[in-house]
Amino acid sequence: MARIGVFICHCGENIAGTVDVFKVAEAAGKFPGVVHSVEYKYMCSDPGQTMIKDAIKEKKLTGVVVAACSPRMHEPTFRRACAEAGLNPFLCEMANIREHCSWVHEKGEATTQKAIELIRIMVEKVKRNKPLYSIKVPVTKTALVLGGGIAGIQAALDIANAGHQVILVERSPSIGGHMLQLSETFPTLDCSQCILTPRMVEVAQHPKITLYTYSELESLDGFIGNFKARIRRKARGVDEKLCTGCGVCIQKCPQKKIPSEFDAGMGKRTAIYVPCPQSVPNQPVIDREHCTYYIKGKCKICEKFCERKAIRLDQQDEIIEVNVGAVVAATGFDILHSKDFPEYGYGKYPDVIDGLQFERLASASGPTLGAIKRPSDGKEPETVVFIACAGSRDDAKGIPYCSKICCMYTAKHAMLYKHKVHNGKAYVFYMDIRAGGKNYEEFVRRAIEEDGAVYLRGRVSRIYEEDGKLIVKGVDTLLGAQPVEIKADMVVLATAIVANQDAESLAQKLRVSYDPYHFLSEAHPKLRPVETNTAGIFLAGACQAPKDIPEAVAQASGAAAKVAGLFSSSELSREPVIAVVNRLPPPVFSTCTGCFLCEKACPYQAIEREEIKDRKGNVIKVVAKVNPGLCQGCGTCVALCRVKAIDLQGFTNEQVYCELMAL
Amino acid sequence: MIIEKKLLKQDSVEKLFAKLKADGRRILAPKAQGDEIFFEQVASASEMAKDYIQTTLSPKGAVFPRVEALFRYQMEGKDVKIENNSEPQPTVIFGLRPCDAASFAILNSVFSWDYQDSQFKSRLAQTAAITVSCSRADEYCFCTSVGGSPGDTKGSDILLTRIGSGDYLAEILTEKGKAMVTLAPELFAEAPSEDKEKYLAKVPVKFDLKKLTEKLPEAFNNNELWMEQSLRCLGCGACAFVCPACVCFDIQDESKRESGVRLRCWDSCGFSLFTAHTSGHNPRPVQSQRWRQRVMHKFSYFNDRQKYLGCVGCGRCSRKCPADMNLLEHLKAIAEAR
Amino acid sequence: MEELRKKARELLTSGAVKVIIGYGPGSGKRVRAVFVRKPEQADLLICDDRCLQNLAVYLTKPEVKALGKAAVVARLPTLRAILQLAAENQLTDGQVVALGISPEGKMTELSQFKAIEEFLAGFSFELSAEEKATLEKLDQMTPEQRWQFWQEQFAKCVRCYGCRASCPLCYCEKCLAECNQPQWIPAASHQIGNLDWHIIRAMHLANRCVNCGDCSRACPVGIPLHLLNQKLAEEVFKQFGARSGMKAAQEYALCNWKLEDRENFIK
Amino acid sequence: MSEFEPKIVAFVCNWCTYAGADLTGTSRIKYASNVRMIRLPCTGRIDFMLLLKAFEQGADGIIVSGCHPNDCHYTAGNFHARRRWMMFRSLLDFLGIDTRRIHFAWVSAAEGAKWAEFVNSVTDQVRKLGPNEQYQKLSQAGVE
Repeated sequence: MARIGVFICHCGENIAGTVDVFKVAEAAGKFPGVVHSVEYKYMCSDPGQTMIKDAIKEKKLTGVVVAACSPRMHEPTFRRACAEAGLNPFLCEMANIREHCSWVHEKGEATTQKAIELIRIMVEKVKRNKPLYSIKVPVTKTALVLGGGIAGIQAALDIANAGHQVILVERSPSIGGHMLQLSETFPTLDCSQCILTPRMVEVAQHPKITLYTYSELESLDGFIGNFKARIRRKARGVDEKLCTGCGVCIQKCPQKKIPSEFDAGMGKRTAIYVPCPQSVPNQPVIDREHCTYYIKGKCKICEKFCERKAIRLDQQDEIIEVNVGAVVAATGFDILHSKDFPEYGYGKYPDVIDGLQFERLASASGPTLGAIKRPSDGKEPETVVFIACAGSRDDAKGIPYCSKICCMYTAKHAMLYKHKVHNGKAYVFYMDIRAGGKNYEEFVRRAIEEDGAVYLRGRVSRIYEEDGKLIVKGVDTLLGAQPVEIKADMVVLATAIVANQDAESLAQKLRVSYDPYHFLSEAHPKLRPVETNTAGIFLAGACQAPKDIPEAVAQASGAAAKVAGLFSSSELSREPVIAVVNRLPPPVFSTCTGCFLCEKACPYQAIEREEIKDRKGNVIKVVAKVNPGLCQGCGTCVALCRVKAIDLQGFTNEQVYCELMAL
Repeated sequence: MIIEKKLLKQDSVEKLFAKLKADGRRILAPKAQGDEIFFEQVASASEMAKDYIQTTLSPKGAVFPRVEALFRYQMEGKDVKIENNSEPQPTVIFGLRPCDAASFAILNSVFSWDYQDSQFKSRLAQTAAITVSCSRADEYCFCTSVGGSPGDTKGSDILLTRIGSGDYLAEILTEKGKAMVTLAPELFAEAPSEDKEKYLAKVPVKFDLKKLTEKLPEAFNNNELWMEQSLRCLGCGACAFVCPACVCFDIQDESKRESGVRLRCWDSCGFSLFTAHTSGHNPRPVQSQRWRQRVMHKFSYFNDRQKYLGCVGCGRCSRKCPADMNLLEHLKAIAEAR
Repeated sequence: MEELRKKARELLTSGAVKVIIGYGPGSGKRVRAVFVRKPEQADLLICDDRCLQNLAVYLTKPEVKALGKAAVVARLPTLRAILQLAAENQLTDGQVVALGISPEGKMTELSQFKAIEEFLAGFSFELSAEEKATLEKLDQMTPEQRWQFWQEQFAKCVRCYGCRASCPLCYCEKCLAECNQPQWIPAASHQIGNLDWHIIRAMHLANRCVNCGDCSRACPVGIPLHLLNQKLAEEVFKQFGARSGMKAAQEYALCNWKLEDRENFIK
Repeated sequence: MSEFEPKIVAFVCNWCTYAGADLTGTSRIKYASNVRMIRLPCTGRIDFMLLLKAFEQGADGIIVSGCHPNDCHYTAGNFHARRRWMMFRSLLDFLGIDTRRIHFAWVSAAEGAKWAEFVNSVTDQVRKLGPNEQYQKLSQAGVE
């Protein structure tokens, strides 16, 4: 027989001021199964908790209902108190008579009555509670970092420096990401490559980091502490063990006119190439789409000239499997492309370029060696128009959000231009200037005041070519929406930051949620900004939202700290609120019919198949089984299961049913 | 045993209904709902179905309802207050067939076998049967093979047989029947000297009952026989629920907070979980065994213990079987097997 | 019909299958399911417009399974039921040979799911004009009238579970109706019990029902249960574009979702 | 007798609506006391049978509420639930069950005020509909 204790908290006047707690205690004492019902001023205080502990021992309670505040507030407190008194913590439930009753209703009979009923509901539930035990899962102390940009590099280094193994996977031939493409960085104007390349080398040389460039995540199975990742190592065409990175093959390659991705199309590369001289690893890859050998079936010049015999033209993609305990997604961002701006002639006029292209022009290691030369004829532009918010904060482009970094890098671009072309004119069209960072506002002011960039508040409606000039038509709203027309030699669009094209499919592989713009979602916007709602998967950098470098680095270090925390013990303890498929004695074994419709419904792929065999090993039936590590306890399968073979611990069918019956 | 023979004019049925109602009795009579005919409470004889061989459900619900409250309870603190079902209303079933009328004795033999089921008995005591004999039969009817006939009087209080004029020849068979006549003596005229036999349906005897009952005990172990017969059986409970003689029931408690009710509900041995134990073990795990149970129970065990057959040959089970399990055909096969 | 008998003889003689589940002569003018296991019994087989029962219901019965590999005479709903059962892991490819019968009565041997899929692709899975009209009629009633209509229908229900037993998709060993602790569906055939049962059955068959109509045919008290299933089938199709029993690797609409699913009632 | 006070049962998810209702409390926003909340982890866990049982148990109105689309703590539980409700609601309507007594909403953990407004509006609507006679009449029907 159930022996339930009910403990009613006054919460000072918070509850007792509205609810007649004495009447409630008396009424609760009469519920079937309740053997002890008391009220007290502050149940969560030490004396309050002691009352509960004493009653558990003295009255041999089999269940406890604390009627007080929201369980989201003090459930852990009271469960711990129960555990200390020797009662399984999951035999304690809370009736929320504060947030859901005393605080939201007027003082009176109806409110007291509601409190009584809320307690009755929980008494009926707790009678059906079963002792539950935390689930222990072993942890594989290796982290998988996806993406080798600054966020991924930072996360990998931090985790590795904390003493754990890291596998860093980068899709392109080299790590470095977008940051490596940048010329200088705001607000300090220090050289991006100067600060980044040492980090890249550190990654390559770190004994705890295994680097897979030119590789992608194929699939991820498993659960926190126990993921199994399959990584596709794309065929490089070069044996990494033999290649010394001498570069002869690159020099000899006959295909020399391929637009360089690294240079954002501003420069050219060969078919066998490294993205840039600072690439890590400094070993080339063969671009099979453009390589003469793969197009025509002959060439092999690289093979001929390679002294180390490192060229592998017949190399195939390889899938490797690794076990990891945590994943950091640091896959970065993309920018909005030319097809989205017909009104600006982006893609049509070679001198309308985007921010990244400008970075390459301004970069000392770029195709122009840092000289600002416009793409069409290589002349130095005398007038440059910079357009901030190209696509951002524009519902018509489907991007209502702010891309966050454009204000700053546009100021930087204007400044860099002015530093390089002293008599040039820089115009900046902007909507608002958002410079909310340390030394950011000062930086923008410098661009305007010291370097003389002309800031025009308003939007550009059209750009077209006339007599070899780009005519930029816009308005200056600060001058009463006066039309402005500028004859420019070059236009730089601060195109919106968007999620990578395959961010959605990555999110699905990782089973993390994502927002309507395909940025990966954090578990909580404020309190869990680096976690996802899939345990063991963390976020760093711009895959979560537009970010500048310090933010990306900070988040990466945050994620690394979370991973290091996770790896600090060899076992994980999880709340046992998970689904379970019933098992019964033969001949039934389980009421599961094996339709496996739950398998599809599970957001965590936690449903597995189990063969039930007889003594001779013949399969009698195949039934569902929940992987306790993967299950997060949402209960979608429980509602779906026609025969109720699945139940959710802590919210079982019987518990919920009886709660209802208590109404 | 006939007390009296009378003539009930066809237009007097309505008046009889009025008198019965005035006496505080409810009248259950066949009423059409789409293609199906059910015994339902009627206010007037005009509501009755005109032409039917057999109703969809038997009239057993009048004495053994589909769902019946055995008692209700109310918890008051630590006390429990129990409230028994109130006395059933006096009921007249009108228009049932002789086979149905014969089933009351079968039901009674179970409900007053060792334990006297007071609720059933009081319902039975309060129920009177005005049976209408069969002028038509179909290929499913086999009352004559199990001891009945289209004009059989067993179990009826009054048996009406429609004669040439359209009026009814009324055989007053019991005290209950007589009491009903007493309510409206003016409606019951002098009986003509006609023989009802010529108005009755012809139902040939289709198998030898004696042979069947003799052979059943040894057929018990003939697994192949039961398997063959029942392969197409789907395991629903339609046969049991339309049967006038099936008595299996299930007890269900339904509660709402401090109050509740104990219900007795029809059940069927054809259900796969009918015999399932809590442990998961099921003594009749396959349908063939459940089919065998149905046949053995009705034609062998029942016969031994109750001195009745558990079947009146109404044919409902076969008519309604979604898989065309034809009881008559299967019984014949057993009776005629070597 | 001769073609069917010939094929049946062939399949049995060659040992390709151990049993043909088909229709044979029944009581009076009725036909019934027969289980032909010897070539010489193949002449029992009938195939005409009385043959409506969805014989796929037997494919999951342990007693029938024990007879060995089966060929089943299969009209369109039966074929759909086979695919749906396959989608729910109750049948594996090659486990059953379907002797597909087109609406014109032509027989095609379909021994792989893929063949069944291709065969079915040639036929529309739309409700007939008559069926649509019936649904329409109910839709046009006021809610009170509909309530009245269904309450009268459900009042007849004796809970014989003929609907369930005759349904090829009701293969669960322990139906929810038999689950207690908690007892979701009252076992009693009172109004609440009956309402619960029919709601739950309809929900469980949403995007699974193959519209064979056996539930209504099996019902001894004449409840037009198929209307509930048809209603939800139409709804599933309208809202999610899904039909049941079209593919052996069918996706079940209710264990799936789309961001753009649209309703008008969630505030 | 005073005005009819409906009994309203709310099935809510733990992460959004339950937390949202907590916020209503912390913000001290007053609303009708007719509602009794049943907490479940996710709307995906809300079995349609619970709604039937609530009516049988005497509820005059039902509220089902959880996270907004894309906000589900479990990624997709609310999407599954939405499909289920779409089907369930149209079935109930087809059976003539008064769907004006069942109300669905997305209430996030931040929408404490929305929760109060929603409960009030449902309570008002159901109060106007009166007691749930449909189900009250059913409760003993068919038992002799």
